[in-house]
Parts: sequence; C-alpha cells; structure tokens
Amino acid sequence: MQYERPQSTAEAARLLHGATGPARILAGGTDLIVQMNAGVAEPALVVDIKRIAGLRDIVAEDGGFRIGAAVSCAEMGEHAALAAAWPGIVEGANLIGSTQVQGRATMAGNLCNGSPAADSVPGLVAAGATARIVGPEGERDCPVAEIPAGPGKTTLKPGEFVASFFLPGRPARASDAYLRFIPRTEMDIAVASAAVNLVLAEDGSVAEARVALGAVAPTVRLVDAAGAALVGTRLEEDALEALAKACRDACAPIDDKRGTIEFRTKVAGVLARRAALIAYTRAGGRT
Amino acid sequence: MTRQDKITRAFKQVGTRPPRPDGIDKVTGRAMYGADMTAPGMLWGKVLRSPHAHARIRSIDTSAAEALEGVKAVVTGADFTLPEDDFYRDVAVNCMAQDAALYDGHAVAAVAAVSEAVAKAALKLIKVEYEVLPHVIDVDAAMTTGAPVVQPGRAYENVPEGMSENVTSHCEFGHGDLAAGFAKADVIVERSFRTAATHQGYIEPHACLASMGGDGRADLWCCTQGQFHVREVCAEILGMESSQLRVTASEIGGGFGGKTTVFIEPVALALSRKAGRPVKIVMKRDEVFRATGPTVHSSIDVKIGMTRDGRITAGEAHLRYSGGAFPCGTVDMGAQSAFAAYDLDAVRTFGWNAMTNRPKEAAYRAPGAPQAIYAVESVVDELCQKLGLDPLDVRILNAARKGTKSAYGPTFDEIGLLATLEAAKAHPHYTAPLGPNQGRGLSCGFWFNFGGNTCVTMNLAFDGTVTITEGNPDIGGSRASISLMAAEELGIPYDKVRTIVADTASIGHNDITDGSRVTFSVGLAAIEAARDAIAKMCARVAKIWGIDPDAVEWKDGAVHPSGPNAGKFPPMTLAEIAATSPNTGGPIAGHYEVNADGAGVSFGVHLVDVEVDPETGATKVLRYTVFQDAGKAVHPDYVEGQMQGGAVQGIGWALNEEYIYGEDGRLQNPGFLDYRVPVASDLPEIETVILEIPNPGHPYGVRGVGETPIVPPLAAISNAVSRAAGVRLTELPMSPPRILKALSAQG
Amino acid sequence: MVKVLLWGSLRSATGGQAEVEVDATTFKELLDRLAEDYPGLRPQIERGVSLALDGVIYREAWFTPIGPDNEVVLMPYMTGG
Amino acid sequence: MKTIPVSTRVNGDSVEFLCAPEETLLDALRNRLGLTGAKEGCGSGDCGACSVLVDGRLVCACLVLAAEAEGAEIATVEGMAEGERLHPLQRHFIDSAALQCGVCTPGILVAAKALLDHNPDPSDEEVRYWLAGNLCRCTGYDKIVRAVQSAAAEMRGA
Repeated sequence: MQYERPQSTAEAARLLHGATGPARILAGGTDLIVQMNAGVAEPALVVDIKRIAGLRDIVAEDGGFRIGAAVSCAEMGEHAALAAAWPGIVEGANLIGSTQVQGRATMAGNLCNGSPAADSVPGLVAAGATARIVGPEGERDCPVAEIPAGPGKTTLKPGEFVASFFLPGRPARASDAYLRFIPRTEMDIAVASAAVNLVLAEDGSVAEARVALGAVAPTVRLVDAAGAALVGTRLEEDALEALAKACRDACAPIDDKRGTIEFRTKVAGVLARRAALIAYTRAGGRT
Repeated sequence: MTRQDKITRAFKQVGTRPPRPDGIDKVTGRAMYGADMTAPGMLWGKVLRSPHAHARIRSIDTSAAEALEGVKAVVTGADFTLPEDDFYRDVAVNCMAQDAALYDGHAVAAVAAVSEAVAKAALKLIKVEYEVLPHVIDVDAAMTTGAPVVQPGRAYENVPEGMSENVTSHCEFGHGDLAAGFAKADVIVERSFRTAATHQGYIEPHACLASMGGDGRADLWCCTQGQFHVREVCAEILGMESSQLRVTASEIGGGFGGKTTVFIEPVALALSRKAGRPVKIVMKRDEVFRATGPTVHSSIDVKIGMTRDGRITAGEAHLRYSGGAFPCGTVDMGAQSAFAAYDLDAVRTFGWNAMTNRPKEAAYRAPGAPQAIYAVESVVDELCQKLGLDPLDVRILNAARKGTKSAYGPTFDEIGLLATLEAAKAHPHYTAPLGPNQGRGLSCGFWFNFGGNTCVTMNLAFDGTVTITEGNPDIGGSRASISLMAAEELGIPYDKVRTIVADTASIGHNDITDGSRVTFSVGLAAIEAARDAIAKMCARVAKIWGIDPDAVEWKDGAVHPSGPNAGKFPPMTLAEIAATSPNTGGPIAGHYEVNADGAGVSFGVHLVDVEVDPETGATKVLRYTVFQDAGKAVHPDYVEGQMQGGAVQGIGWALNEEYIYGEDGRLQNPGFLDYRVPVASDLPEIETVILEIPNPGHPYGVRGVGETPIVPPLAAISNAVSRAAGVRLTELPMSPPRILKALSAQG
Repeated sequence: MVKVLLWGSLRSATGGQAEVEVDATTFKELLDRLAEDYPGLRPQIERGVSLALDGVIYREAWFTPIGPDNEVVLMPYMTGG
Repeated sequence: MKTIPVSTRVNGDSVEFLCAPEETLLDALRNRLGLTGAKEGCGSGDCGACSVLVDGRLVCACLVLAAEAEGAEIATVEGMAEGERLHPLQRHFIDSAALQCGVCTPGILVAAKALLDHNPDPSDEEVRYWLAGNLCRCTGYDKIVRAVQSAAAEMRGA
C-alpha cells in the first residue's frame, strides 16, 4: 500500500487518476481504517486529504456555509454559527460513533462510505446541501441527495472525491432536526432515522418542509410526500399523522441483525413526527 | 475445616478501603497485560479459522505458506497429540480442529512469522479443502430427531434412548409430589422462555507469549484466570511434563469465567516448539467472539402453582441448554439453581444439553443459573400480578432459610436470603413513586460458590515487612483483600504487606480464579499461613526468653508473655522478631495448603425501575439497587464493584446482548458494534446494599460475591419491562424490536 | 451406614431409589461403595461428583468424615465463572 | 513494502520511527515505541481502550494511521503523571476504586482528561455520554463516574 499526503485537490486528483489498484480517500479514517484492520479493504493507494488547504475549514459563503471534506464532526459541533443555523445537521454529525470517533469522522466520509444508515446524510439531504466534487475533469457541484447509490455505493466516478459541502443560507424562521433510533444510547448504527428541515411563514405555519429518512431503504431517501404533509400546517395531530404515514409508505427496509422491516417502518414514522416537532420549535413555531 | 460458630471478632483493618496495590501500575499504563510482553527474537502467530459452521476437513495444504519468506512454522491439527481423557481432548480439539470444523471460527491451522503482516499473508496461502456439512444452530432444532449431528457418540449414559444424537446429557433434581402440589394451587402459570447466548465481553482479547526450547522446557506468559490450569491442559495436549512448563499469569483484562480455559496457548507452544523461537499470539476481537466462550443459549419451560395468599405449592422446570459443539455440563447447575431461593414441598427440574454448531461454551459468572432463575422469577412475578400480591412479600413468604431442604437436595445452613429481601423491602427504592410507562421489577439470585485447591506462602523480610505469594490471578482487587486479611491477622499495617501472584514454578497448585473462590479460599489460606508464621514467631521468642513455648501468646502484632507466671518480658513485635530471625534459626515463613470447602452459598436481590417507550420499544433503566449478602465485606469498594459490574452485565444480557447467527450458521455480530454491551450513558447509578451474614466456613465469615450479581438482573428487568409495557416478555434479550412486537401483538 | 440422597437422573442406576444406604465413614469410602454397589453410577462418579454434607458442599476431599447422622447429598461436580 | 519515516512528539518527547503504510498509530506506539499503555480491545473504534490525544483531539489510536502522526503532538496515558506525581484523575481512580481489571483504565483516563480540559464541571450525564465510547466490563461505570467527578471537583479547587 502507498500512503500519500497531497497539498492540493489537484494533486489529490492526479494521484487518484494515476492509481494502479484500488484507491481510497483518507479523511477521518473511521470507516476506512476499520475496513483495513478487518481485511475487508486492501487499498493499493490511500490519499490523505487532511493537509489540503481549505479542506479542514468551515467558512461563510453566500449567506450559508462551506464545510471542507476533512472537517471532523467534533469541529462542526464546536462551530457556534453553524450549530445555530443547522442544528439538525450538526446533531446528526455528532451522533456518529463515540467522542473519539467524532474527533476524526467527517461528513464526506460518512456520505462516501455509502451506508444507508449514515447519520449525517439525512440532514444534508433534508437541507438541500450540495457537494463539491473534484475529479480528473475538474470540479462539479452535485446535490448530496444524488450521491448515494445503494449500500456501499455512490454515483462518484472513478477518480472523483468530495472536497466540500455547501449549506445554503436560510431565512430567520427556519430550522432542522435529526433523530435516529438505536438500541443503546450511543455507539450504535441507526436502525431508522429521520431528518426534518422546516421554513416557517410569518404566521407560524410551515412554508417549506423537507423530510429525509435513513436506514429504511437502500439509500437515504428524501420523502416529498412527507414534506408536503406538513406544508401549511402548524404540526397539528392530523398533519403529524399524515407525515408519519407518508414516511411509513416510503420505507423499503430489510430485516437484519439490527432491526426488522416492521420495526424500522413503524419507528421511521415515530422519529419523523418527533423530529418535526423539534425542528418546528427550533424555528420558532408553537404548537 | 473448623466451622466457626459465631464470628464476633472486631476487625481493625478488614472492612476498610485502602488503595489497591496494583493501582499505580494500572493508572499509569505500566501494568503488563497479555499482549504487552515481548521477547527477543519473537515471532507473531496467527490462526486460520473455519468460515463454515460445519464442515469436514478433507485436506490442508500448507506448503505455499511455509514457502513464504519470513514464515517460520505452520501447525495444523496433525501437530497435536489428542489426550485420551474426554475433557482434555475436547479442549484440544477446540483449540485446533481435527477432521471437522464444528463452528464458524473454529481454528484449523496456525502460522508463526517474523511479523504480523507476514503471518497474515501466510494464512491466505493455506489451502483447506472443506466438505460443507449441514449445520444446526438452535437448541430446540438440535434436539429434534433427524437434526444434523454435530458430533456422533457423545451422549452420556443418562440420556434416554431415542433422543437426537446431539443430546449429550440429562439431569433431574427435586423432591416431593408435583401432582399433589399443583392440585393445591389456586392459580398455575406455565410459560416458555428463550435466552440468547451472550459473551463475557472482557475488553482484553486473549493473548499469550510462548517460548519452548529443544529440551522440552517451556515458558508461557498469558492472560488467564488460572495459570496452573493452563499448565495442566497445555502439558496434556502437548505431551509435556507439567513441571517443564512454567506459566506466568499476566495482569488480566477481564475474564468473568471466559478465561478459565485455553484457546491459543497450546497453539503458541506448538508453533514455538517447531520454530525454535518465542511466539506471540494475540486474538483480534472478531476471533474472541467467534471462537471463545459464549454462554449456553437456552429454551426453558416453567410451571408454578400458587395459592391465593401467595404460597408456592409446586414448581417444575424443563431446561434445554446448548453449550455449543461439545458436551457441556452447565445445564446441571441451571437445574440445581432454578428454584434455590424457595422453600418448596414439591419441586422438580429436568435438564438437557444438546450440541449445536456454535463455539464451545465457557463459564460466565454463575454459569447456568441466570437463565434458569430468569425463567422461574418471571413466572413468580406473573403469578403475583395475577393474584394481586406484592412480589416482595411473596418472596419473603416462600424464601428458603436455614433448615430449608433446597430444591437441589441439601438442607441450607445460615443463608442471607431473608435478610436481603427484608432489606429490599425497607429500602426507599421499593416504595418510590413510578411515572407513566414505568415499571418496577425484582428478582432473587443465587450461586453456590466454591473453595478449591489453594496454596499461600508468607515470607517475613528482615525489616519486618511481609510478602504473600499466592497463585490466583487478581481479577477484581483480590490482592488488596488478601493483604488486608493477612495484615489483620498479623496485626501489622496493610502497607507492610505485599501480595503477589506467582507463576506455576514458584508455588503449589492453585485452582482457577473462578466460582467466587479467591477472597474466600486464598483469604482463608492467607489467614492460616499467618497463623503458621505466628506460631513460629512465638516459638522463636520463647527461645529468646528462655521460657516454654506455651507461655507466650500473640496479641496485637507482638509476642507477649501469656501471663504473670510466664515472666516479665517486654513484648516483641513482628519487626523485632524478623530482625533477629537470622540469629534465632533463620528466616521465618508461614504457609498453608488446602483444598478449601465450606464456601457458603450466596443470595442477592435486585430492584430495578425502567421506562419503556411505547412507540419504539426502547427501555431506559431509571434506577437500580443491588442487595447482597457478602458474609464479611473485606474491602467493601471491591465488593460493591462486583455487585455493580455483575448487575450491569446482567442488564446487557437482559436488554441487548446476543449472538446472532445467519442462515449460513455464521456469527453475524462478532464485534462490539453489534454485540451491544452497555455503555456508560445507558445506565443510572447502581446503588448497593451489602449485608453481612457471616459464613461459618471462613475464619472471618467471608462469602464469595463475584457471581451472584449477574443472576437477578435478567428477571428483574424482564419483570419491570413486563409491568411497564403491560405485556409479559419471555425472550432475552428484550431488544426494542421484540418489545415493540409484543406491544403491537397485544394491540 | 449412611443414607445418601441422589439426584433424580441417577435413580435409573439404583432401581429408582432416591436414597440409598452405604457403609462408609468418609467421602472416598462413600464413592467407592456407591460405585461397587451401583455400577450404573460409575460413569458419573468418574466424571466428577460433589458431596453436600449437612448443607456444606465438598468437591473433592476424600477424607471428609461422614456419620450416620449427617445429611449426605450427592451433587454433580460444579465449576464456576 | 515501503516503510515511511515519521517524526512526531509523544508525551512531549521528539521521536522518530519507521512504519508500514497501513500500520496504525496504536501498533506503532505499542510495538515500535514500547508504549503499551494504550490497549487494543477491538481494532474498530468501538471500545476506546486505545484512546490517545492527537494534537489535543481525543481519538482511537487504532483508527489513525501511524503515518498520519507526522508532525503531530501525541499524548498517551504514560504522559499523564508528572514524574511520581499522579494526575488528580489517576489518584481519584485509585481512591474511588474506579478500576478492577484496569485494562480499560488508560483509555478512560485519557478520555476523562480530555473532557475536563474543556469542561471542568460536567454533569454526571455529560460524563457518561462523553465516556460512552470507552467500554468497561468490570465496574458498571458507577465508580468511574464518581472518580471523574471527584477529580473534577479537586481540579476546580472545590
């Protein structure tokens, strides 16, 4: 195995392009090194992107934020402005693994690992975040929702990697929330999860709503019908039940060691309801 | 052993909480555990494991691995001579498969190489030709006639004709007339239960460093609960003489019963013998889960009858346990302990062990008891609910006590069950208010406790300090407790005593650190060794004073004239006697060797409050209190530690821990990610109440405390969850999907 | 003679008797007599048995004295964690 | 296989070592530098027994490549005491009996120190969540939480 530590995205792209065997990006390493230790991944090339200028920064951009691909989840939690604007995204990132793992793990790694249960991805999808992708043909921006392609798979082309995320600016009465279900209080992979991103109208009703579910389908899923169920409401009981039903209907989970189809489907609806109420309260709404 | 009638001694040091002697080493990273030792010229060993649940091994081709640069030795089953004795042969076959792989993870070959990386690469070059055979994972399936047979011809003579060949043993215990008992009942509840296999989950994987010379002499460093047992077993498997193998127990990073046997130690020795160099093997976590001891998994039917006023009239249990791919006697202990907490006229338990294609069971705290008592205590709780009776009152009414003919045969002597039940009843926890979706559960727990073979040597240095040499790895602070007991007996300060755990060449045989035996039996031997040293000191002083040995006595750490007639001499302290010992006959030592009996059974009661989320089935443990009889708590911090640690292991067993197998018979969760042991944020404070009902079989009244605490949590939590959820749970673990399913089923 | 209480599954070796009488004054003698008088018990005795004497469990001690007034219960040999 | 030279600082001392590209920091600390205080309990970041600080950040050394340590500042349990003077956490762990087998203790001490360095007065719940990645199988965590709190109180001068 070859370990490289490029100083620029262009150099990283060149290294990936020239790789003669399986190549992997190393940001936080909390998935990659686990796989290497277990003998599941045996890359010929590992490209450590942490020394690339800007990739460890969170900066204001166009009223929103640009978050470098090597920014750790813990660093996101320590960024007061980001945590105030996008509390749901930050709480998703801060649920990944332990304190130790959060010190290293990145959203980019979480996304590119391709797990349908990735904790930071539903929030990004609900937020309408975009990823800046660097590859042999230069840079392109792509909605995060379009990157997952199934368990362990992404739509990134060979030689491409995520360099940063962009979270758009948002109006005053807006917020988000993320909840996941795990059997313990910490340290587990989500059995089901839900992120809700709301923008409220002046009168406190929901003007815009985006709902994304995790761990209930081969990829994180944006559920348009679930968002639609909330628009125009103040999260009254029937709106919440319509939300939960839309979420349950959108589920296509599997039975596995972490949960059953029945359990995941039911709990996805419960989590969406609860997350919607949290986001609504955060946005200044009162039920 | 002399039985103590009444222990009324006022202790000066026993019962205090001094710092443990290994504390500084363990907080500074200096303590040496299994994987921390290295040797010059050391090689790294790695084990190749079966990917199949059950397969015939047609052939193993190791030539390519042997040819790899840096590989110094390769071994397979052919390198081990199989002992004749069943017990040793099963251990040997478990360490290295012979003609068949019996479970996913079963060792089939091993290599030693100059680095871990080369060893790993070499494993990939070993070609094993398997013929995959049908497998069986579930105990009930294994007991069905026509099930795939794990090993033929392993049934004991006590197995009735016509059962599946996987059934290896049958047992039956109890007394009285069951039919008459049930006829007297106003209500009878009959339920079936299932419990998953769990793992001890020690944080330190198995590790060892073996060095064997051409002359057949060997040294072995390993993390184990019993270095003498390791020596006996390895000597047997490798055809060595015990005295030629010196085993040193490293500091041990948790065992809980799981380090009472060997897995990699004979393999490392065989590799070292072949390579002529030291070999270190350290298991990876997935190997620990796949190939080392889980508990049995079980399927249990319980039937209990009760009168309207809460008297149990009869109890019956059928226990089906599987200890994995080998015969296993754990069900015997389950069948004996199931009803141990009750005073019953009619009781009967029946046990069967059946082999499955799972790893060989290893002991885990009170092996066999948690499952059986979970099932019984669940049914008792349900009867209380049905009859509207207070579950603690019902336990008090039916509690076994001195004079009770126990369900497993003998009549109980002094036991602490009633006292613990009454302490629970008087505790504010029992009457604290509960909120919505909350429930309170309780359960009794029981364990036999053992003594066993024990040697202690006590040497007095010329400066008056004392070294105690004992042979039991310290897994819970026992060096502190033993030093305390010796200091108490000698009348010298705790910090003048140092207790060390010796290797197998430095002291006589000591049984494994198991059965909650160490504080009891090593403590007893240390006290007796101190008495031996005291007798010698008295004799020396009598000589110095020129009086009869009978005319001196030991008091408060010094020899005194025993009365005015003995003469007037200023007392001589231990330090003074030690300092003059070269002049009075040479160094002074005390020692004691015994196969200790009289450990005294142990009872505990746990109380727990939980809250169940009705929408997700998640259980939160809100409050937890442990009540247990410790006989005499020598170092109360570590008694509490045993009670808290055992309780939390039981909480994990009740709620989340389980071995999950796929259709292919492979273990699906061989890691701490999906084998979910409790984390700090899952738990409340674990409150402890120590009761001290002296054990007449120990000079200070000590009872073992280590195992009982894992027994009650299973039923206590299940009872609390069942009451909170309003539906009776009968399967462990009570994972959220299971609870939510039960809630949905009831509508 | 001492009365020895056997556990249930051993009774097939004693013609169904739950309690048998043997002539013994120690644990060792008791085991020897039992194995002689009831050969069906021999495999279990060889695998290991414990003895409860007036409620106290002895796992191995041969010379443990046993008298006619003692309560003697045979138990499987046990191990712990 | 090409080895990589690494210059780094461990517990304040400059060290240099050669490592394999896929070697973890944990293996380098244990096998090349003789610092066996950090333990491998799982190799997957699930147990925390290998907790160390890299540039002040709490991480699992099993999930860091040794090569990444180039130019970094690493702190392990071996650096917690100053000579014979134990860190208050170390002292309180002994006094409160917060360890039994002790194999998780180095990782828990490093993690607890990282907590108190940025939050000198945590609630019990904060301690429990911060330490959720450090498995202890012996103690049930009760005495660990108490020891961290009593050390925190002493460090605050309370």
